[in-house]
Amino acid sequence: MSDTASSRLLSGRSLAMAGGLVVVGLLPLAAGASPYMLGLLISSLILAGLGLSWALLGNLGGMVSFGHAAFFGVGSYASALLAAKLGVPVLLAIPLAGGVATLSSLAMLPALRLSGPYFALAILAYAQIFRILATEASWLTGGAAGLQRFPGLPTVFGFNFAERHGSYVLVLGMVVLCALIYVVIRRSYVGIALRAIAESEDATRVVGVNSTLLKTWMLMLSAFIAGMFGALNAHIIGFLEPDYAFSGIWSVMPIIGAVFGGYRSVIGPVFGAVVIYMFDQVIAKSLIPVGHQILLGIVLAGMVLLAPNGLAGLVGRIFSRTGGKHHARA
Amino acid sequence: MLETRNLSAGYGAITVLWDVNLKFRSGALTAIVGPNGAGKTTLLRALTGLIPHTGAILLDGAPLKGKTWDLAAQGVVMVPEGRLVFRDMTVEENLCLGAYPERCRGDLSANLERMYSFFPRLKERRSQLAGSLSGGEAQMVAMGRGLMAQPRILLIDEPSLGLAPVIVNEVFDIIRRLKAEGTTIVLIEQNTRIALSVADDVHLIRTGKVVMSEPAASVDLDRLHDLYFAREGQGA
Amino acid sequence: MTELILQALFSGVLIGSVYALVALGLALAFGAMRIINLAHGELVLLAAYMAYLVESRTGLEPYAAIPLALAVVSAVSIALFMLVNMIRDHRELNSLILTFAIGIILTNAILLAFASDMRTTTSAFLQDAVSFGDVYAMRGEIIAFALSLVLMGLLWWWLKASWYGRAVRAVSSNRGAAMLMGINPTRIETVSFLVAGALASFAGVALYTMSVVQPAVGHALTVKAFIITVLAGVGSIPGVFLGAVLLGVTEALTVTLASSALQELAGMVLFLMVLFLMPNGLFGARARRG
Amino acid sequence: MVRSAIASATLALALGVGLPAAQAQEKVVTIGAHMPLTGSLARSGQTFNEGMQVALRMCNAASPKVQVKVDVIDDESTPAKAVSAVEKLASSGSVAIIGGYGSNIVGPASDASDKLGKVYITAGAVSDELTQRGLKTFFRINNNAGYQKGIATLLIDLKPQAVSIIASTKEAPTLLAQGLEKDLAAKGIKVTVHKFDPAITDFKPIINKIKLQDKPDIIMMSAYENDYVGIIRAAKVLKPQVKLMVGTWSLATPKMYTEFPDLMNNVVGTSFLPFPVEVKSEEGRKFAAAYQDMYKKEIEYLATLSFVETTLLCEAIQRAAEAGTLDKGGLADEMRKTDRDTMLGRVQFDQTGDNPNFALSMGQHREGKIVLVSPKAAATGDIAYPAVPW
Repeated sequence: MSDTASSRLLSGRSLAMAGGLVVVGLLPLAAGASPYMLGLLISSLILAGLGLSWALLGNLGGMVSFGHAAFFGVGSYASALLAAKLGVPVLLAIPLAGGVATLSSLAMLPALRLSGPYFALAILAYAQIFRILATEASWLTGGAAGLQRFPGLPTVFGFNFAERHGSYVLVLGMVVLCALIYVVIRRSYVGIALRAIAESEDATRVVGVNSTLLKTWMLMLSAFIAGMFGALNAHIIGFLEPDYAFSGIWSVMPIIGAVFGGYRSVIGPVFGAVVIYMFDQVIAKSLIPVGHQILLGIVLAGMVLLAPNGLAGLVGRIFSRTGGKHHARA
Repeated sequence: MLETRNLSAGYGAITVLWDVNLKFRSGALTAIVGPNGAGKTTLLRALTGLIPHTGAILLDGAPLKGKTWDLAAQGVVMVPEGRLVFRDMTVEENLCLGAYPERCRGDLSANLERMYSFFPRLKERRSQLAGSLSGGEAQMVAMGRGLMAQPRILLIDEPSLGLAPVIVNEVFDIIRRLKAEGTTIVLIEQNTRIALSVADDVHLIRTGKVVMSEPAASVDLDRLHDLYFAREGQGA
Repeated sequence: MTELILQALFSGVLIGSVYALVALGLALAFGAMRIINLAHGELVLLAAYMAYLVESRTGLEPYAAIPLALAVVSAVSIALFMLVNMIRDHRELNSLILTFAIGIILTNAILLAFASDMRTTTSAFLQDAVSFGDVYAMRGEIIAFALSLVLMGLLWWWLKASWYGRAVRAVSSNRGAAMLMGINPTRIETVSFLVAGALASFAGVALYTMSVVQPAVGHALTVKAFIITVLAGVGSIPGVFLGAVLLGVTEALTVTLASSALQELAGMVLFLMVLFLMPNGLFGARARRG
Repeated sequence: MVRSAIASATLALALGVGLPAAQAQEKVVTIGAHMPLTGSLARSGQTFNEGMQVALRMCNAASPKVQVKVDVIDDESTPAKAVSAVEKLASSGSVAIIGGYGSNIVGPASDASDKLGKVYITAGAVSDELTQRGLKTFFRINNNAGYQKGIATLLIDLKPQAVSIIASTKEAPTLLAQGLEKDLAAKGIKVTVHKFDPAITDFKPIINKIKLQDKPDIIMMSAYENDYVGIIRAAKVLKPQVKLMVGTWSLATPKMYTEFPDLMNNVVGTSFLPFPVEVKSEEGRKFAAAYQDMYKKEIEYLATLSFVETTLLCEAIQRAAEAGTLDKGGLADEMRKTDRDTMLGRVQFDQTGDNPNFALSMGQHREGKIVLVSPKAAATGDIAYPAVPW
C-alpha cells in the first residue's frame, strides 16, 4: 500500500478518533481510579476488543457469530502454554496466540458457505467442541483441573504491566490499535467490497468480488483479534480452565456490547461493551444482587426495539438533528 | 367491476407506475400487455395490495377494502406465476388452500372434483409435491388454486412465462373456458399475439404509463407492435 | 454387548422423543416467521417450573400442571411474538438478538422466582422402573415418549387437515402466495407461536418428569433443538422426530462405545457434518443456503 | 443553597465523627466475602453465605468488644468478577476476604488478595496447586487430600473387589476421582473411572456399562447435586448388582432426603454431622440452634464448612484487634496461630496455609436420618452394607 493510500485510509478524523479514545481511556488513570474500578474497566475493555473482533466479522463479513468464545479460548490456552512450556516471552506469546486462534479458524472454513443463524450456531458448535477437546487433552492443557502456573504480564523498561495501571494501559492500547486496523480495512477497497457483500451477496458476485476469499480473510482477522484478547485476559487473570476459557460469556457479552453500542460503527462495540459491562457490574448489581442480568436483558431488548443501530446510531441521530449531518454515518 | 383511478405505485422512492386509469368490465377478459419491465407486474402488485399505492382502486364503485389477504374474501383472486405454488405441499393441498376464504370452504370435495375436471393431469399428480412438477403443471396448480377461491375477478400473471408452446396453448384453452363461464379476468401477458386471441379489451403499458386502450377486435397487431417496441431501450 | 447397545438405543429413543417436542416448537415458529426463537428453551424451562410449582404445592402428579403451563407459556409466547413482530423488517440479526435478550430475561426471572436449586419430580409413580425384556426405563420416560408420539401425531394431523394448520404450512412455504390466498400471515404467525408455546409446555412438563432442570439449562435446550432442526432439514415432522432420535441415540451410543465425556462432542460433530455435507438435512425437502 | 449544603455536610461529618467516640469500646471490623450467588453454583454460594452469617452472629455475641461485619458480593462464578470483588472489598475497608467456590475462582481472587496484603480464607477450593504458590495470606480449611482420605478410608474398610467411579469432568470431581483411583488401586481394588460431561442428563448408558461390564461392588459418584439425582435414578431403574452407592459433596444432607426420599435411602456421602444433629460439642449445638433460628432449616455440609472458616477468621480478627496488630498486618500471624477443635475436627494451618488435619466423616442416609459410619472414631452407628436405595 502506498503512502498516499495509507494516509487516505488513516485520515485525520480516524486518528483524531483514536487520540480521543486514548484520552478518554486515560481519564480514569488521571482521576486516580481505584484498583477495583480499573479491574472492572480492564474486563470491560477485553470485552470491547472481543466486541470489535465480532463486529468486524458481523459488519464487514455479514456473518453473525455466536461462538467467539472458540477463538478467545484458543488464544488464552495458546498464550499460556507458549509462555509456560516453551518459555516464550509473554508479550510475544500474545500475538502468537492470535496466530494460533487464526489457525483454528481455518477449521471453520466450511461454515462460510452457511448463512444467518446456521453460521451463527455452527460457530457455537465449534466453541463447544474446542471446550471439550481442551478438557480431554489433559496432557497439554491440564484438563478440567486447569492451568494456573504460567507467567503473568511482564515488566518492560520499568513499566509493570502486571499491576493494574499497567494492564489497563496495555489493554487500552490494544483496543485502540485494533480499532485503527478496523478503520483502515473499512475504508479500503476491500472494506467497501465487504460491506457490499454484507448488504447483498448476489449483487457483488456479479460485480466480480470474490466473496468467499474476502470472508475467509475477515474470519481469520476476527479470530486473530479475539485470540489476542483471550491471551491478554489469560495473563491478567492467571488461571485457565476449559469451562472458563470457552465460556459462553465470551460469545455473548461482546454481542450485547456491540449491539448496545451499535455494531455497524467502529466506536460502537468499544463504547457499548464498556458502558454495558460497567452498568451491569456497578449499577445493576447494586440494584438486584442476584439475577441482575435481567436488567441486561431488558436493556438489550429495549435497545433492539427502540434504537436498532445502538448508541452510536442514537447519538448519530441526535447529531444529525442538531445540524451536524456528517456525524450521522460515524 | 374493477377500476383504477390515477393509480401510481412503486418501490420505496422509485415510482414505476404513473397515473393509471383502467376499467375492467364484468364478464370480460382484459389483457394488459407491454414489454418486460413496463410495470405490468407492479400494477398487479398494487391491485393486490402487495405494494403501497396512491390513487384509488374501486370495486363496484366502492374503494377496495383491506389488505392483500382480505381481497380473496371479496372475490378478487390473483393467480401468480407458476413458480409461486407452495412447493413443499402436495398438489391437492395447494388446491385446498385456494379455498381458504371462509365463503369457499363449504363443499371442498365437489370444488376439488371440478378442478380435476378442468385439469385432469393434476388429478393424477394430486399427492405429488408441487415443487416436483413441470412448469406447465405448476401453472395449472396456480390457476386451479385461484379458481378454488370462486373468484368474481381473476387476475392472472404471465401464464405463458417459461412454458413450451404446446403447454401455453393448453393453458390458454383453460382461460378461454373460464371466460366462457363468465368469470371476469384480468390477464397480464407479454405475448401479445396470444393475449389478443383471448382478450375482449387490451391495454398496452410502457414505461409505467398506459399508452393504448382498445377493444381487442379493433387492435391492429402491427400498430400494437410499433407501440410496443418503440424506444424500448428506455422502457426497460 | 448387544444388551448394552439395545439399552443405549432404547434410552436414546426415549430422550430423543422429548428433544423432538422441543425442536418441533422451534421449527414451527421458524417456519412461519423465519426467525430462530432463541428464547424457546426458556419457554420449555418455564413450563418445567410450572410443573415443579404444582407438584411441590399440591402434591399432585406433575402432569396436572399442564393447564397452568399452557396458560403461562402461551401468554409469554404471545408477548414474545408481539415484540418480535415490531422489528420484523429489520435484519435477521436484530430478531436473533431480541429473542436472545428475552431468553436472558426469562432465565433470570426464573432464577429470581425459584432460586437456582435444581428441580425434578419426586413422584414415586413416575420414577418407578419398568422393563421390556433386557431394556429398562423409568415410567416417566415411557409416559413422556407416548405423550410425545401423540402430540406429534396431533400436530401432523393439524398441519395436514385443518385450515389453520394448512395455512401455517402455506406461510412457511411462500408468504406472498399465502397472502394472495386470503391468509393473514400475522394471524398465522401468532397461531404458530401459540402452538409452539403449547408444544413447549408439554415438553417442559415431560422434561421435569425425566430429567433435572435448573434456570441455566434453557439455553442448552435451544441449542439442542436447533441442532435437531438442522439434522431434520426444514419442514417435516417425521424428519424432526428422526433427527431428535438420531441425536439421542448418537449421544447414548457414544457413552456406551466410547467415553461419556465425549457425549456432547458427538452431538456437535454430527451437527456440523450434516450442516456441511447435507445442506438439506437428513430428511428435509428444501435447501437452506443462499 | 450551596452554603446550606456545606453546612449540613459539616454537620453530618461532625456527627459521623462523634458517633464512634460515643461507643468507643465497640470496634467494628469489616470483612469481605465473594460467593457465587448466581449461575450453576449459586446454591453452594447461598449455603456458604448462610453458614457465614450464623458464624458472625455467634462470634460477635461471644466477644462484643470487636464486632465483625461482612460485605458479600456475587462473583457469578467468573474469575475476573471475583478479582474485582476482592479489590472492591479491599478498597472499602475489608481487613480479610472469605473466598468463593471453585479453584478457578479462588486462585486469581486469592492472588489479588495477596497483592493487597489481605488475609484470604476459603473452604471451597481443593486444588493442590493453590497451596503451592507460596502466598503469605492464603488459608484454607479443607483440601482434596481430606476428601480423598475420608472416602478412601470408608471404601478400603469395606474391602470391595471392584469399584466404579463416575466422575464429572469439572475440576474438583476430576481431582478426587484421580486421587481415589490411585489409593484404591494401591490396595488391590479394581477401579474403573467413567468421566462424564456435566451437560449429561441421562445416565442409563453409563450405569448399564457399569452393570454389565464392570460389575463392581460399589459405585462411587464424584459429582455434584444434580448429577447424583440423575445417576441414582438411572441406577434405580437398571438395578446393577452393587452393594453401596457412595458420593461426596452435598449428598448426605437432610435436604437431599426431604427432596428425594425415594432415591437417597442407604446412600453414603461426606458429612460432619449426623441427623438429627447429635453434636457432642457445645459449639455445634449452638450452631444448629442459631441456624434453625435464622434460616428455619437443618444445617448442611457447606454451611458447616463456611461456619468453621468464618469462626476461625473472626476469632483471629478479635485476637489481633485486642493485641492492636490488626492494622499492622498481624492478622496473618494470628491466623497461623490457630489451633482449635471445630466441627471439622482439629484445625491448624501449615506454612502454605493448608489445614493438614482435614479429613472427612462419611454419613449414610437411613430412613430420613443420617448416620455417621466412618471413620470409626466419629461413627454414630454401623454402616448398612450391602444396602442400596432400591
